[in-house]
This record gives sequence, C-alpha cells and structure tokens, in this order.
Amino acid sequence: MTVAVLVEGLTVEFGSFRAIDDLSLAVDYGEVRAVIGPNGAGKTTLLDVISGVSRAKSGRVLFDEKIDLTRASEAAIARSGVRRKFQKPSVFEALSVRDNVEIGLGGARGADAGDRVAAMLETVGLADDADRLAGDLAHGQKQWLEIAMVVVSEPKVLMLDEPVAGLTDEETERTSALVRRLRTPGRAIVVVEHDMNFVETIADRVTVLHEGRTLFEGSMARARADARVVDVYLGR
Amino acid sequence: MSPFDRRTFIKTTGALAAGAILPLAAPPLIQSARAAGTVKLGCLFSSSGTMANLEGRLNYVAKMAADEINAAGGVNGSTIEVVTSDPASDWPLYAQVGRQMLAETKVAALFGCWTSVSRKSVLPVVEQNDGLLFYPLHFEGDENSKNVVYVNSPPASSVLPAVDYLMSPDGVEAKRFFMIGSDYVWPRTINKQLKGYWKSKGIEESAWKEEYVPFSFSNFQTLVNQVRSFADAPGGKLVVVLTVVGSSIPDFMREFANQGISSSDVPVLGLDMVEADLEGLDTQKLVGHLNCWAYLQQAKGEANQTFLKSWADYVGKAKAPFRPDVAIDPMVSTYDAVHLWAMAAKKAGSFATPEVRKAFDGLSFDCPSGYKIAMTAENNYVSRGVFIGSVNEKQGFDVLWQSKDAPKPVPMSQYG
Amino acid sequence: MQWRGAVAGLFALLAACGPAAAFDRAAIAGWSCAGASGMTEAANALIFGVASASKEDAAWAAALAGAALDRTLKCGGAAPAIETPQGPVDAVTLQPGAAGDGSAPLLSLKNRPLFETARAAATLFVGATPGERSAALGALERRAASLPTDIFERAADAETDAGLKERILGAGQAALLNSPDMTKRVAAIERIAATPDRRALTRIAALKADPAYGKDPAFKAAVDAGVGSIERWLAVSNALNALYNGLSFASILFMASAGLAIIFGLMGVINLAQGEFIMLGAYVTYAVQEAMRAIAPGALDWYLIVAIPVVFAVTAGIGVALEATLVRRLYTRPLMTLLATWAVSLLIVNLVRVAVGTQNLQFVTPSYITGGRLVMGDFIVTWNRLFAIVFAAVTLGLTWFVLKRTPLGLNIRAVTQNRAMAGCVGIATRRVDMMAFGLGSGLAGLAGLALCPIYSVNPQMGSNFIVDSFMVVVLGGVGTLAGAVIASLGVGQINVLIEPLYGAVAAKVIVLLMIIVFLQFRPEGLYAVKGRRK
Amino acid sequence: MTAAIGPKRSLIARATDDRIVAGVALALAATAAALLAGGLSGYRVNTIGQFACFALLALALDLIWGYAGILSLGHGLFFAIGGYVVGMHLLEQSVAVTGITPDIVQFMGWTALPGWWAPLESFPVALAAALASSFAVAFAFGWASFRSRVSGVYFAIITQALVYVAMLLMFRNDTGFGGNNGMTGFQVVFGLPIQDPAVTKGLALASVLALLAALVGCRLLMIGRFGRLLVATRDDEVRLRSLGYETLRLKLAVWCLSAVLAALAGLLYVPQVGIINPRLLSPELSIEIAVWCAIGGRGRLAGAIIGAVLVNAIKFALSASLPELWPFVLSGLVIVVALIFPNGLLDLGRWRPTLWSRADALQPTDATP
Repeated sequence: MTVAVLVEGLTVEFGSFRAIDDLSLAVDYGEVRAVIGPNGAGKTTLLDVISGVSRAKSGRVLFDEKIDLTRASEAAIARSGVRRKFQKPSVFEALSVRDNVEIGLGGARGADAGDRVAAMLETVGLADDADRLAGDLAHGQKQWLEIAMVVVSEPKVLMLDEPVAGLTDEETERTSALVRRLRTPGRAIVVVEHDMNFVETIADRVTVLHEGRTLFEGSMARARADARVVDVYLGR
Repeated sequence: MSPFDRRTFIKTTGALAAGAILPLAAPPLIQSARAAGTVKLGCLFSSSGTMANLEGRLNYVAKMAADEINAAGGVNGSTIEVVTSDPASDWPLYAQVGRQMLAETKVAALFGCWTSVSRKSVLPVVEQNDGLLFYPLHFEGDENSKNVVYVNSPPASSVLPAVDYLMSPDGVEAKRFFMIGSDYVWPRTINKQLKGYWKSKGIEESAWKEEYVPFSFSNFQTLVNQVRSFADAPGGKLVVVLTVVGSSIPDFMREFANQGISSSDVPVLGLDMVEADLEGLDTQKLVGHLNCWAYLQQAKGEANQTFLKSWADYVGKAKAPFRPDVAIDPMVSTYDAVHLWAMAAKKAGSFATPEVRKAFDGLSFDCPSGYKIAMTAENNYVSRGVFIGSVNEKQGFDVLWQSKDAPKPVPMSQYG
Repeated sequence: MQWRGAVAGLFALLAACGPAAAFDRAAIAGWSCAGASGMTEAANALIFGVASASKEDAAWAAALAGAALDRTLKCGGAAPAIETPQGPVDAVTLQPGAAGDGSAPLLSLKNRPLFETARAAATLFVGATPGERSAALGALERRAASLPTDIFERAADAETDAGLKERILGAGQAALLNSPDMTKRVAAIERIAATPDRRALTRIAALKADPAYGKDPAFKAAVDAGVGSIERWLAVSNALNALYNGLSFASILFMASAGLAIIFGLMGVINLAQGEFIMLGAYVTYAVQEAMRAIAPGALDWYLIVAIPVVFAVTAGIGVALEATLVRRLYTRPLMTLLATWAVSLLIVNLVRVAVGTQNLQFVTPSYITGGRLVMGDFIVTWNRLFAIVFAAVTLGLTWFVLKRTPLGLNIRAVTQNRAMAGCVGIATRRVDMMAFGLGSGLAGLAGLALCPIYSVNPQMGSNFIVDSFMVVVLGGVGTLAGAVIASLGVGQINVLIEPLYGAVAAKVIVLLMIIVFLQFRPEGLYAVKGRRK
Repeated sequence: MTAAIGPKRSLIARATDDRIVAGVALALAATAAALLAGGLSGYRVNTIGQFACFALLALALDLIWGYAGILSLGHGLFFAIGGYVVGMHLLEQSVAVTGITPDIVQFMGWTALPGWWAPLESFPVALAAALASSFAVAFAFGWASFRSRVSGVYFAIITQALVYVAMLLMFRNDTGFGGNNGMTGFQVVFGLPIQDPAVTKGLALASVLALLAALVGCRLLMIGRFGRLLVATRDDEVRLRSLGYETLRLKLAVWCLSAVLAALAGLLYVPQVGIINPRLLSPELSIEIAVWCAIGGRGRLAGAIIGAVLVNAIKFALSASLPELWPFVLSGLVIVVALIFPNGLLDLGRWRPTLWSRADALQPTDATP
C-alpha cells in the first residue's frame, strides 16, 4: 500500500508567526485520517499547503510518492486528484446546483458527464434541488453540495475542512454516513474537525496538532487516553 | 411567465425605448420655438472644469455684445439670441456641442474655445458643416481655415515683438532664455518659432533651455531651482518665457517669488498670463513681470472706458460670478468678434456663412484696445495692436509698451 | 553693457573731482520724469553720486528712488512731487508742495534694478537702523559689479555698527575683483568664494580667461582654489535642495494620502472624494480668514493657525455625514463605493463651483510663510514649504498618537486587523468606521489647509491629487501609517531626482510606472503583513 | 442572466433577463433598419453611431466587471488604442487620396507622416493592428496582474494609474502621436470624403451592427460554460482554483476579449467624431464607463447598453441646453442607483418603496476580498 500524502519537515510562516513547525505526516490510501487540535494548531494551514493555497517556507509534501505539491499551482494540484472542501461552505451561489457539480468535474468531462453529475447529486441527496440556485440552499445542503463538487471528479485525496460545523445532529449523522461511503481503497480522506463524536465515527486514525507540531498520532480511543492531548485540547 | 416578470419586461423595454428616443428628441427640445426674427449665435465656453474660470466669463461678454447690437436695432431685422453651453473643459465635448449647435440649433456662427486643442477639436466640425467659429485667443498660428475667424494675434504679430522688446536696449538686453510651458501644441509651437527666431539672430543654442510640464502641474520647486541656477550661469541676462496655462501660472509665479527672484533679477514673460491668474497672489513681489496681449485693461481711449463700464454694469445686471472690475484680452476679443460678425452679416444682408465670409473684406471696428482692428480678403485673421504689460501692485498690468499701429497679421510663421 | 561702462566712467570721474560734489537735485528729479532714458540717467546719477554726497542729499536720494519704485513719484504737475501719507511734497526739496496730477512714471525693466540699487546705496549711508542698512548691503552685494568702487569704503567709514562695518569692508574687498593690485584681486577671489553660490562660480570661473591667470601662479592658484571650493559647496547645496524639494513634495503627498490610508485600511474602501475633502479644507480655511478679517483684523495673519481646528471639525463632520448616509450602506460593495464616492466628488466640486465660483481664492500670505531664506550656496528654504513640512510632521505625530494611544485608535487598529473578531469582543465596528472616516476626512481637510500657501485654491484643485495619493496608499500597503510615510518619501524623492534629468512629465510617468511594476511583484505593498489568503 | 442578481434569483428571473437582452437586440436591429431606410438627419445618424460606440465600450467593461468581478478603471486605454490606430489610418488615407498635408505634420515638426505608419493606410492592416495592439497590452498587463493575484480595489486603482500614465505620455509631443492635440483633419474614409452623408450613415450602421453582433456573441458566450466559470471566478476564485481550474487563464481570456472589444469601439468612434486626442485617456472617462454599467445594471450586457445610451443621451441634451444641471444629474443618478437600485435601473421593476435599510439588506456583494 502506497502513501497518498507524505509531509516531510514542513514549516510555514506568516510574518514572524510560525504556523507549522517542522511537521511530518503520512496518510495512506484507503484511510480516513482526522486532524484535530486546538485553534491555531495549524490544521487549516496544513490543508492550505497541501492544496497549494499557502506556500511552505521549507519542507515538502509528496502526493502519490512522486509529485511535490509545494511546487505545483492550486489548479494543477486539484487536477492531479487532490481536492478539498473549505471550512466556510464555498459554493457558487449565483449558479444552479447542477452547474456547481458540473464545474466540479473540471477538465474530466466525458460523454457520461451528465450521468455522473446526476449520480453524484443522488448520492448527496440533492437530486430534487438540481435546478435551484446554490445560494438558495440551506446551510447543510451547501455543505453536501460542496462535498459533491469535490467528490464528483473522484479524487485520490479528499480533504474535508470542518464538514459538520454548524449542522444539526441529524445532518451530522447523514454527513458521517456520506463520508463512510466515500471511503474507498484508492482514496485517502483527510478530515479536520472539532466534533469529537463525528471524528470517532469516521476516522481510522487521528493526528493531534499543537502549535504547528504533531502531538499525537494513533486511534481516537488512544487519543482520548493520552495525557498530553487531554491537557492541550480535549480538556479534563 | 409570471405577471411580475411581464411587468419587468415592459418597464425595462420602456426604459430602453426612452433611452433610444431621448437623444433624438433632445435637440428639438433645445431648439425651443424659433421665434420669428431671431438669429442664434452659439457659445463654446466652459463653465465647469479646469478652464471654467477663464472661459466662463466669455459667455457673458458674448451676451453683452449681443445686447448692445440688439439695442441698436439688431441685424438684418433680426434680434440676436446667444445660446450658451458647457463643454466642461472636455475637448471632444467642444466638438460634440459645436456639431449639435450647427446642425440642430442652427446657430449662425460659433464663438468659442480657449486652448488650441479645443479649437482643433471643433475645426473638423465647422469645416464639415461649413460653419464659422470666431476664436478669441492668441495662438500658435500656422493654421488658416476658411471656417475659423482668428480674432486674436498669431505669434509673429504678438510674441515676437514682445521678445524683440526684451532683447533691445530699451528692454533688458536679454541674451538667454528659459522656456517653460505646458506640454501641448501652443507652447511647443511658440517655442519652436522662438528658437527659429533666435537662430536667425545668431544666438547660440546653449543660450536657451526648454522644459515642459503636464497640464495643471503645480510643483514648480525644482524647475525654479533650475531657473535660479541658469540665471547665475555666464552669458548675459536671462528671461523666462512662460507658456504654462491655467492654474500652473499662479503656482509658478508664487514659487518664483518665494525663492526670492524678482523681476529685476529674471523677468518672466507670461504669454498666457492675465489678471485672473494674479487673483490670490501677493503681487508686491511680482511687480515688473510681463505679459503680452492685444488688449490690456489700462489701454487708453474712450472705447475702453465705455467697454469697462458696460462690463461692470452687465456683471451687476446678469449677476455674473466674475469680477466687474477686471477685463482681459479674450473678453475684448469675444466682444470684437460678435461685433465683427454683426457688421459682416449686415454688410452681406444675410446670415449664410459664404455670404458673411465674403463680407469680411474691409471690415474695421473700433476695438476697446484703442486700435482700429481690420480684416482683409486675404485671410480670416484680424489685425490687432500689441501691448506689453507689466505686473503692478494691484494684481493688474500696466502698459509698458504698445505698438504704433495694428500690424498686419502673419498666419504662417517663417521661423521653424 | 557699453553704455553702462561709459556712464560709470563718467560718474567715477565726477565723483573723483571732489568729496563735496552735491547732487543737482532739480536736474535729477527732472530726469526722473523724462521717460525711460531720463530715468536711467537719474538712477545712475544717484548711484554714482551718493558715496560723496552729504547726509541730507543721501536721504533725499533714498526718498526719490523709493518714490520711483513705489510709484509715489508724480510727474504730471508743474514740478515733480512725491506723495506721502502726510500729503504731497516737492520732489526736490521734500517740503510740502503742490500735488502732481497723479500720473506716476512706469519703471521699465531696465530701470527697475537701477532704482533698486540707488535706493539701496543711499540707504546704506542713511538707513535708520543697522537692520535696514544690512538689508541694503545685501541688495548691493548682488550688484557689486556695477557699482562705483569707492562706495563700500566710504560706507564703511561712516558705519557705526562694528559687525556691519566688517561686512561692508568685506563687500568692498569682493568688489575689487578687477583691481590692478594683484593682492587685492586675490583677496577678492577668496572673499567671493566665501559665499559659494552659482553667481560666485560664474564670476570667478570667468577669470580663467584673464591674462593674469596664465602669468601669475598665485592668481591662478587662488582662482582654481576658489572654483574648486565653490563647486564642492554647490554640490552639497544642490543635494540639500533636492532633499528639501523631495521632502516638501513628500509632505504634500503624505497629507493628501494619510486619511485615505486609514480609511482604505479599515474599510477596504477607496474614497474617490478624498481630493474634494482637500479642496473643502482649503475653502474652510478661506472662510476662517474672511471671518477673522471681519472680527479680528489685527490677528488676521494667524488665520492659518486658527483655522486648524475649524477645518478639521468641518471636514471630519462632512466625512461622518458621508459615511452615515452613503458609504455605510455600500460596505459590502467596495467597487460600488468607488463609483458612489466619485459621484460625491462630482457633486462637491459643482456645489462649490455654483456657490463660490471658479476663481482662485485670495489668501492673505502672512509674513511667516512668505519668501524664504538662502541657507547656504544655492540652497533656499522657502517658508511656505517649510510650513507644509512641519505641518505634515505634526499631523503625522498626532495621528500616530491617536492610533496608538487612544481608545479610538485601539478600536481602529482592532477592526482593521480582524473586523469579525473585533465585533465579537464588543467593539461597535460601524461606529468605529464612522469615526475613522471622519478622522480620514479631517486629515484631508488639513491637507487643504497646508496647501493654501503653496498652490492655487479653486474647485478643481482636488482632482490633482487623486492618482498620486492612491498610488501612495497602494504602494505603502493597506492601512499602515508608516507605509504611507515611506511611500510618500520615496515617491517624492524619486520624482524630484528624475525631474531635472527628464522633465516633469517624464518624472511622473516613470514614477507611476515604477509603482505599477513594483505592485506586480508585491501586490500587498511595502508594509502589509503577509497573512493567510482567504 | 444569473450573475449580478446575486443569491436570491430564481431561474425564472433568468428568462426575464433573456427577454431584456432580446428586447435590446430587437431595438438595435430596428435602429439599424431605420438607418438603412434613411430620413434621419446627419446629426442624428452621427449621434446614434456615437452612442453605439459608447454602448460597445460599456458592454466590453461589463464582460469583466459584471461577469468576472474585475473592475477596470482604465478601459479608456483600449478605447484610445483603437482610436489612435484608426486615426493614423485615416491620416495616411487622407494624405494618399487628397495630398493635403495634415496639421499634425506641421505642429509635430515633421516633413511627412512617419514612415512606419505607411502600412496602416490599408484598413485591414489598421484593423488588425488595433485589435492586436490592444490585445498585446491587455495580455501583458493582465498576465502580470492576475498572476500576482492583484484584484478588487487594487486592480481598479492600478488600472486607473495605468490609463493616467498613458494620458501623460500621450500629452507629450515627444511621444509622437500629436501630443495634446492628437490627430484631426481626416479628409477621407474608405475612399469617400468625410463630409459625404453616406460615410456618416455607413459608420453609424457599422457601429450599430458591431454592437448587435457583440451583444449576441457575448450573450451566447456568457450563458455557456465559459460564462458560468467566469461567474464562479467572480464569486469564489479560490474555490474554483481548488477544483482544478487555472483562473488566471479564464480571467486573462475575458480581459483580453474585453480589451479588444473596447478597441473596436474606439476604432468605430474616432472617424465619427473626427478627432482623437489624449482626453480619451483621462481617468474621468474611464470612471464614466463604469458608471454607465452601474447605472444600467452589471452582469447583464443589455444593462450596460441601456446605461451607456441613457447617460450619454442626458449628457448630450443637457450640455447644450441646461449645462449647469448635468453634473448634478449625473452624480444624483449614480448615488440613487448605488443606494436604491443596487443592480442598476433594470431593477426598476423589482423596486418597492421600502425603507432604505431594507434595500441595504438585499444588496449583493462585489465578491471581492
């Protein structure tokens, strides 16, 4: 089994602030990895670097053990099969739901594009809303639409930044079911989330970040038992 | 389609239709009822924008002259109606408004423009429509359109005499020259002709410097430094020939005085400088600097007194936002222009451009400047007198020198 | 120049004839009324006669020359007369007499400096205070070459003030540049080189063509040393000039853009009416001046100082009103705000145009901002520019204080850095916006005040600052006062350095292009902190 | 169109928009027919032609501002490029046909027109040169700016500085294009004397047809995939990039298209007014173009056309009849549109006399940082 994303000695700075400090990390194919940690731990920054939004000061991020993502443009990273859902629901509000998903297909539009879009909408439960403007959707629906947009291109690495923030319990439950369904042997899923119960239902392993470094890596159950993790994050 | 959308559709197409019709409907709106026995004259002087302070007053002068003519019985049985506009110091808009006035308002003649560039903009319009434009400013010459009446002087009959005076023993025996101008055609052409003139007098090229600044440039510190430095270099007396326009004139003069240069050190010949440019300046320190025009307020003679009084009265009557006690050359030139047109129309017995143009030959008019100005069949230029003015303490100009008579205008320069 | 030489020779001869040669007052007064050539004669008679004239005659010479310059000399009547505040006096006797008919002779360009010299020469002898005499000496030194040689010696003899006497003697030495006595010439060279300006350079460098330069090594050495020393000093003074000009331009740029920088940093909004707030500031200054003229004419000279709080209050008030009625309602649409503020600028310009007119406003120029002082060589400090520089520095200090040391400043900085978070911790962000907009507008108004003594004030003046001040703000980086300062200094200085080389137009073009290119590489400007994008 | 209306638009509203576009297209076709039929005075024909050029210019700006969310305050630059190139062409042609030395030769101190202008005597060459040079300038500037992610207000300000720099340069005689006077004295257009009514009519007709073609073409482009991607760029560029799109290319493509259309408008405009000078490069004119779009309604091509025609019609009418009023009307119009009709006058049908604050709440965003 190959490593989908390999982070080596990564350092990211904003001005004099060091957001990520010599971080190393490996995510395998077929795995759902949760990245957790207190605010400012560098979770979103890590996703930013992997997806090319932010630039690293040093270190590298290897995708599929061959492509260095720190040198590629955002669009090139996305086209190579690394896709990401943002923290804030980012859908194109002035376009229809269907248009949104279709745009998510990117360059990978074949003859079956229409079918794939329809199937995707079915998967996230938005088939009935396909012609509505994305801006008119409810918050939870926007989250699912965004997941549909990034998943429709069948990425090898899927990153989800706080997919259940602001959702009701019922919506959270549906989302976790969705994530479990998206898990395939050829795909690595990285989830950043604060909702520990949600993390527990989906994650194979968790990485706890603190002040830009790895504090802990292992199963959720062990994380809950780890003194340092409890100290800085989970609380006593 | 819901009713809501239908309404939107109707309204928007309605708005569009209104938009499309408005420009077509507008000219008749402007035209107003053409009362029997009136003839229209159009003015192209800006009352907003950078030229407003200078051009704005010319609208009132044109009206004043028309009132005079109307009071004396009008022209060919018609009374004159002056139509004003506001091209907003926007050169292409002069052309547009001019086109509208000639084609739609059907004015008999246009009076307008200050800068050469606005005149050049209107030129194709009057040529296409065979209209007449009376242009009241002195300018760079080298133009001779049958559709423009050049009421003021070309350089050969105004600038060169003034420079001659400065170079003579009566002046300051100027040997060297610093030319500072706004970067456009009038200063450039004037300076080109001056350089040609000096070359013809055997003056070396090292005796002059030439600098141009953008329109409405105001930061003259460095340039005045350069003038000071050049003035103290060897080679004889230095004179500044200033052809900046608009707000650059007072800004230059203020910096000049502040750096302690007086007219006895380096005189400035401000070719576009008028009384209005001295407003807001402490002229105590500027006394002695020069300008040159075909009219100065201090001109002697009855005609000038009458004109000044009429203007003061008219400002009061029309509540014009300009000083009643200041008269500048372009005002007089506009005044002359309206009278010249009326005389020509009377002589021709017609308002049609070709007839009026034919009637120009032999016209003469007692200008407030004290000279009898005249036109010939040769061209559309008017022969005017020449004054050199000297700044006094009271924000005005004293007459330092004036020509014996009105020299024959020379449209095309022989220098450069 | 031939006539002047001839006349000078003639009068030198006259002066040499005897110490008591009195003025032929009637003749000179008559010449003064006899047209341009007569006036030339009269002025020369005064200049060349004054050194050997009696005290009374010298005082009369000062009065006559002054009258010609001030145009109180009246020529039309039976005899030339001088108008004084006490009534007309006879131009020959200075006793009360008949008034002239009011026509004052006009000084030609050539005669004006001659009469100025005559007045200065006479004042050097009879000036009431050392200050007056010193000023006269200053005027004479500039024209030393055209003066009779003995004038400084005699003035020094008569001088009672020791310091001034020394200076007069020095001026006398400098005047001996063409003396037959070689040691005096060398002394004159050294003396002239002590005032290292461009004129001195021209005078000494001209001696290289002198036959003595080739023959006399001491003379040659003196000339070379003089030229070398002046050139060194000139280089320094030119550099100082450039620095001063750059600083003065920078102060104007900074004043025009400081308010914009604060508003842009805080609200991400470009206020296209900024230039019009500058214009309004100048108009309010004018209103204050007129009010003081009516209420306290004695203190009129201080209107610029009195106007400071008024201008700030009025323009800040208008700014607050603009924010509350317009900008606030568009806060999610910065580009629409751009257009809306442009419309406001159009409206303000035209309201002012209709209400006040298009003419340049007339400002009294108080003595503390008129003229300048020659500091060294050709380096001149003009008071109006210095006023603007000091004004900008003080404004910078106060603004810095407001931003760093007051609750409002803390709030502004908090909202600038993180609007949402500031709102969460209970800062009324809308209120802060309003206050900051007021502060920015008030600063623009103060810029207008500082510009009154420098530029012409009319409804159009604001438009001159638009592009320049925006570029300063964008170059400096969002919302940093320090960025605006550095950007102003840089733009001002570079502009001033390029201008003499390629002209004012090219300087502007080059500087703007440099900024545009710079921003392609560093879109966040000089001073912005790099942060997480989006 | 979906775009500018923001979040709360139903698809039915799209259809309405379609009808507005159709209405405008119909009106343009009718205008063209009226021009062909004749009967209009030369002045009115000329006015229609000029308005069509302004409308085309506004349409060009709307492509980038309304759809891609990039406000250019320097579009006068491309308009002027078209104008200057056609100016050179007209001068060359005038000299070739009439032999009269134009003014520019005299006041520039030349003996003849510069040699490198000679190829421009052919209209196809001039057309190609105008479009190519505007494309080149747009590409160079756009590539540099979009690559370093200059956007929003920054982009607006920098484009304004760019057009200002161009104006200062063109004011200089030394730059070689007639300085402040620019070019004038065109005698011949397409071999016909410029006074010929057929020239006026032909130019006006060409302008109207060009506008119609641009409207239809751009409309088709914008409702297609390209248009949807532009809207996506405008609304969330980072998102679109992270979906694998090089937004740089998208933005650059629409930016260059817009520049070329603006140049085309300038190319048609100059022969109709008979003069080209640096005034077209003044920052005020470029702001005014944005004002036309804002007043008519952004992101809906037809709105730009309506805005341009409406504003210029009022301007033409007032400058000559009630000159004092014009600046007040214009500023009032902009402020009213900004406050009450956030999407321009096309919103008239949607507007209810509610309190301001409600309109406030409904306003869309510029989708800029």
